Amino acid sequence: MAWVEVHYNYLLVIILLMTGLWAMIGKNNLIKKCIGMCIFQNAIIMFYISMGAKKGATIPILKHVPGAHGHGPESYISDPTIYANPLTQILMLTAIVVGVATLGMALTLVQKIYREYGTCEEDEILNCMSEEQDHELPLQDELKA
Amino acid sequence: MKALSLLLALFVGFLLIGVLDDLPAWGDAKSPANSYVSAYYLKNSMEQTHVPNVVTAVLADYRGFDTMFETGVVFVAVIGIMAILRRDPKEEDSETGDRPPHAPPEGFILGVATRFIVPFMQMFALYVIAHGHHSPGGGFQGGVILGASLILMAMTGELESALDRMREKWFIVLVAGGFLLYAGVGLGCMFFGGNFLDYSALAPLLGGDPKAAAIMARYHGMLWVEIGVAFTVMSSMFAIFAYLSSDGRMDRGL
Amino acid sequence: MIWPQDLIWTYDFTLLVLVVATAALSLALKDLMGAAIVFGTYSFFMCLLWTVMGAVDVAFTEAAVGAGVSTVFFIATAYNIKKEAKD
Amino acid sequence: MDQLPILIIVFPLFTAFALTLLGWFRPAVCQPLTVVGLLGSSLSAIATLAQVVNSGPISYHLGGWAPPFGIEYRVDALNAMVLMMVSSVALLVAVYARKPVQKELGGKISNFYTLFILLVTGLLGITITGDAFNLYVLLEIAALTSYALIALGRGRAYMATFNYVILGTVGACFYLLGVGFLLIKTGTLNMVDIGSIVPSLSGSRAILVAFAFLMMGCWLKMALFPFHGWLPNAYTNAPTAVSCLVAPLMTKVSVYVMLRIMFTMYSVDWVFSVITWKPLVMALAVIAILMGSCFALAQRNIKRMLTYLIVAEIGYMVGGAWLGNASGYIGASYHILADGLMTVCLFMVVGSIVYKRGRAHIEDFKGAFSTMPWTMGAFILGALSMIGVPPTCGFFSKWYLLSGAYQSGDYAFGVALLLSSLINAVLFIRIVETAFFSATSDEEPDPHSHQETCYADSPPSMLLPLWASALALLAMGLYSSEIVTRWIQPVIPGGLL
Repeated sequence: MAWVEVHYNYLLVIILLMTGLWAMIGKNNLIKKCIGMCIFQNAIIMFYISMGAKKGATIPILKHVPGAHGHGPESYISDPTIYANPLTQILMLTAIVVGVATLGMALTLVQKIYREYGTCEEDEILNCMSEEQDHELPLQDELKA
Repeated sequence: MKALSLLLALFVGFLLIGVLDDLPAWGDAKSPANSYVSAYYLKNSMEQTHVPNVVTAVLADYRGFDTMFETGVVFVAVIGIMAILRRDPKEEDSETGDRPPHAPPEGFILGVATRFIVPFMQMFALYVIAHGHHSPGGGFQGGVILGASLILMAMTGELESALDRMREKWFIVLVAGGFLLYAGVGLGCMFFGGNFLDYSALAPLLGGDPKAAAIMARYHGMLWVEIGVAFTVMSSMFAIFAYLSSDGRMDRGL
Repeated sequence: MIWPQDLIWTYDFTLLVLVVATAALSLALKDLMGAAIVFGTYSFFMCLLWTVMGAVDVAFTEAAVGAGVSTVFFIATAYNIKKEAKD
Repeated sequence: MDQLPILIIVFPLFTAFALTLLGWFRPAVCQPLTVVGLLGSSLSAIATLAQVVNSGPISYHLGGWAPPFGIEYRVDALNAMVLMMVSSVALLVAVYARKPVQKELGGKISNFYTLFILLVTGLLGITITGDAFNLYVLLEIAALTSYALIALGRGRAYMATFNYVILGTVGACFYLLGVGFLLIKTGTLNMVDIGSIVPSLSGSRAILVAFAFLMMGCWLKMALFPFHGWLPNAYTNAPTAVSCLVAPLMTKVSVYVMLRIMFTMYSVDWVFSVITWKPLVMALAVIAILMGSCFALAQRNIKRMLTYLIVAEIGYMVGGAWLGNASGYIGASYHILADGLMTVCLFMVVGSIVYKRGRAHIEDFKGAFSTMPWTMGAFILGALSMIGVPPTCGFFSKWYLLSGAYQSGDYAFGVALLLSSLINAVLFIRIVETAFFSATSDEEPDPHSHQETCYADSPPSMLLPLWASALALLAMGLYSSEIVTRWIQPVIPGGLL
C-alpha cells in the first residue's frame, strides 16, 4: 500500500495514457479517435503537473510576509518549498492550447471526410477508398491499349 | 489494427510502470524538477519583474518566446481551418452527406438570459486579463472567456447575429493583430538595443532611474503581451467555432 | 490553502476514480452528442484535480479551454455529422 | 552583428503577418512578399553560417535571460548548415510555386502562402533552438501547418491528413513525454545543460525511458520504417507545390532533431555503450532502405514512387547516425543537405509534369524529352545524384556512409546501400527510357490534358528554381571536401572515433 501511496498519481497518468493511446489508434469512429487524442494529451499534462506538485505547498503566487504591506521584494515570502512548481505549469499551459488547436484541425478534417464519404467509420471509409481505387485502374489499362 | 494498438498501448504502459520506482516520490519538494530552475524563478521573480504571480512572470517574461509561438499555434490553427473549410455559401452542396435541417432558435428565455450574461462574462474576462499579474489568469484564460461569450451569442441566437457583431474580416485581422502585437513588442525591444523580447530594453520609454524603470518595463511589457495573446485567442476560438458549426459556409450555425 | 493531510486522500482518490470513469464512459458511448458532453465532465474533473494539486492557472485554462471550448467544438461537429457511432 | 540568429525567424514571421493582412485585399501581392521574406531569412542564415564557421558557436539569449533560466538559441556549424539548406530550399519552392498554386488552389492563395511561410518559420525554429520544450512548440507549429497544407489537396487528401494528424500527435506527445522524464530527473530544459547533467545520472532507468520516448517521437515524425504508414498517402495526395515544400524538409529536420538528441542531450558513450540499441536500429534502417526501394519499384505514380524513396533515404541517415563512427556521422549530416536538394529537384520535375500533363504516372512521361527538354535535363541531374554518380553530391554522402559501414563492420547496412543504389538506377532509367524513346502519344488525344499547352516546356518561373537546385547538387558535390572539412569536421561529437 505504501508504494501506491507514494506513486498513485503516476498510476492515473499511466491508465489515462494507455486508454488514450488505445482509443486513438484502435477506435473505429473518427470522433472517438479525437476524444482519445484529447485524453492522451491530458494524461501527459497530468504527468507534468503531478511532477511539479509539492505536499503542503500552496499556489505559486507569492504571499506577503505576515504584517508587511509594502510592494518591495523584501515584503514577499520567497521560499521555494512552500509554493508549487511554476515551471511545469507554464509548459502545460502551452500543451493545453496546442491540444485545442490540434483538436480543431482534426474535427475540421472529420467534417470534410464526412462530406466526402458520407460516413465517419474508418472501415467504411477504407472500403470506399479501395472501391475508388479499383474503378480508377481500368481507366489506365484502356488508355495504354 | 485493433490488436496492434492494444499491443502498443500495453508496451507503453509496461515501459512506464517499469520506471515508476526510479521517479522521485510524488509531492516531495527536494526533487530535481522542483529545486533547480523553478527555485530560481520563485526566489528572483519578485525583484526582477515585480510580478507576484510567478506563473505569469515565467510565462510572459522568462520563457516569453515559448508563449509567442504558442500564440502562433493558435494563429496557424485558424488560418489552416479557414483554408480547408471555407467556401462561399452559393456553391451547391456537391459532396454526399446531408446537412441537418436548420431549426431557427425559438428560445425566448435563452435569448434574454444570454443578453443578461454576456456583458458580465466579458467584464470578468477583461478583469482576468488585466489582473493576470496578481491573481490566477492572464491572456489565454481571458481570451478564451471573451471567445466563449461570442460563442454563447452565436449558439443561443443566430450565427448571423454573432457574425454581425464580429465580421469574418475582423476576426482574421484580430488574430493576426494580436500575434503581431506580441511579436511587435519583441521587435521593439530589439530596436532599443536589447535581445528579442527583452522588455528591460524598453526602460527609456518609462524614464526615471534606469534600474527601477527596467523592472517596471518588464511589468508593463508583460501586460502588453498578455493583451496581444487575449486578442488572438478570443478571435481564434470564435473563428474555429464559426467555421466548424457552419461547415465553412458562415451562413447558419448550430 | 494548506494541504489538509487526512482529507486529501479521500478527496483526491474519488477525483481519480471519477476522471477514469468519465474517460472510459466518453469512449464507450455510442451517441456522439452524449460522448461530447461526458467529455466535458471529464475535462471538468481534470480541472478540479489540478486545483487540488496547486496548479491553479492550468486548472483555470483547462476549465475554460478544455471543458468550455473543446466540448463546444465536439458538439458543433457532432451536430453536423451522423449522430450514431458504430462503436 | 549579434542579432543574426533571431533575424532568421523574424523575417518570415513578420512576412506572415503582412501576408494575412494584405492577402485579404490583394492576393496577387502574396507570392512576391513570400519570396522577399524567405530571401531575407536565407541571407541571414548564410551570414550566420559564415559567422559560426569563422568564430565558433553563437549563443543568443532570448528575452535577455541566461540559458538555464531563459530560452537560448545555440547555433553551431551543424544547425547553421541545416538552417541554410531549409531556407534556400524554401526560397526555391516559393519561386517555383507561383504557377502550380494559381492553377490548383485558385481561391486560397493568401491562406496558402501564410501557411507556407509559417511552416518554414516552424522548421527554422526547430533547427535553431537550444531549448527542449521550445522545440516541442515549434514541432507543433510545423506539424499543424503541414496538416493544413496537405489537406488543401482534394478528395483523398482528407483521410490521408487525418491519419497524419493522429500519428503526428502521437509522435509529438511521445517527444513531450521524453522531455518530461528529462525534466523530472535533471530539472532543466536547456539541451546543453541536460547534456552536462545526464552523464552523472547514466544509471537511472528514467533517463533510458526518456531516450526511448524521444526516439519514438523522432522516428514517428521522420517516418522511419515501422512508423512510415502515413507518409506515402500524405505526400502523394498533397497539391504539387505543397509536396515540393514538405517532402524535402519535414523529414530532414526530424533527422537533425534525432542527431541533436543523440549527441547534445545525451553523449556518444551513453548512446553506444550504456545502451545496446545499435543492432536494433541498424536493422530498422536496413529494412527501411530495402522496403522503401522495393515499394518504389512497384509504383506507377512517379510522385508516390518518390515518397517511398524518401522513406529509403531516411534509412540512410538513421543508419549513418547510428554507425557510431566519424565517417558515419559525416555521411548522415552531409546526406541531410544532399537529400534535401535531391528531393526538391525531383519533386519540382514531377510538379512540372503534373502542371503540364495533369497527372504524373509513368506513361505521362512519354516523349517528355522532346517536348520538355529543360525539365528533363534537370531530372537527369537529380536522378544521377539519387543513384550516386560521382560529380553530384549523392555520391559523396553514400561514400562516407559506405566507408563508415565498412569501418564499423555493419556489412548489412553497406549491402543495403549498394542494393538501393542499384534499384534507384533501375527506377530512373525506366523513366528516362519512357521519356526519351517512346514518342509522345499525340496521335490519340490525351484525355486529361488539353492540346495547346501540352507541348511547350514549363514556364521560366518554374524552370529557374529547378535548374538552381540541379546546379546546387553539382556545386555541393564538387565542394564536398570543403563542406566536410570546414563545416562538419569541427562539429563531430567527441566520443566518435
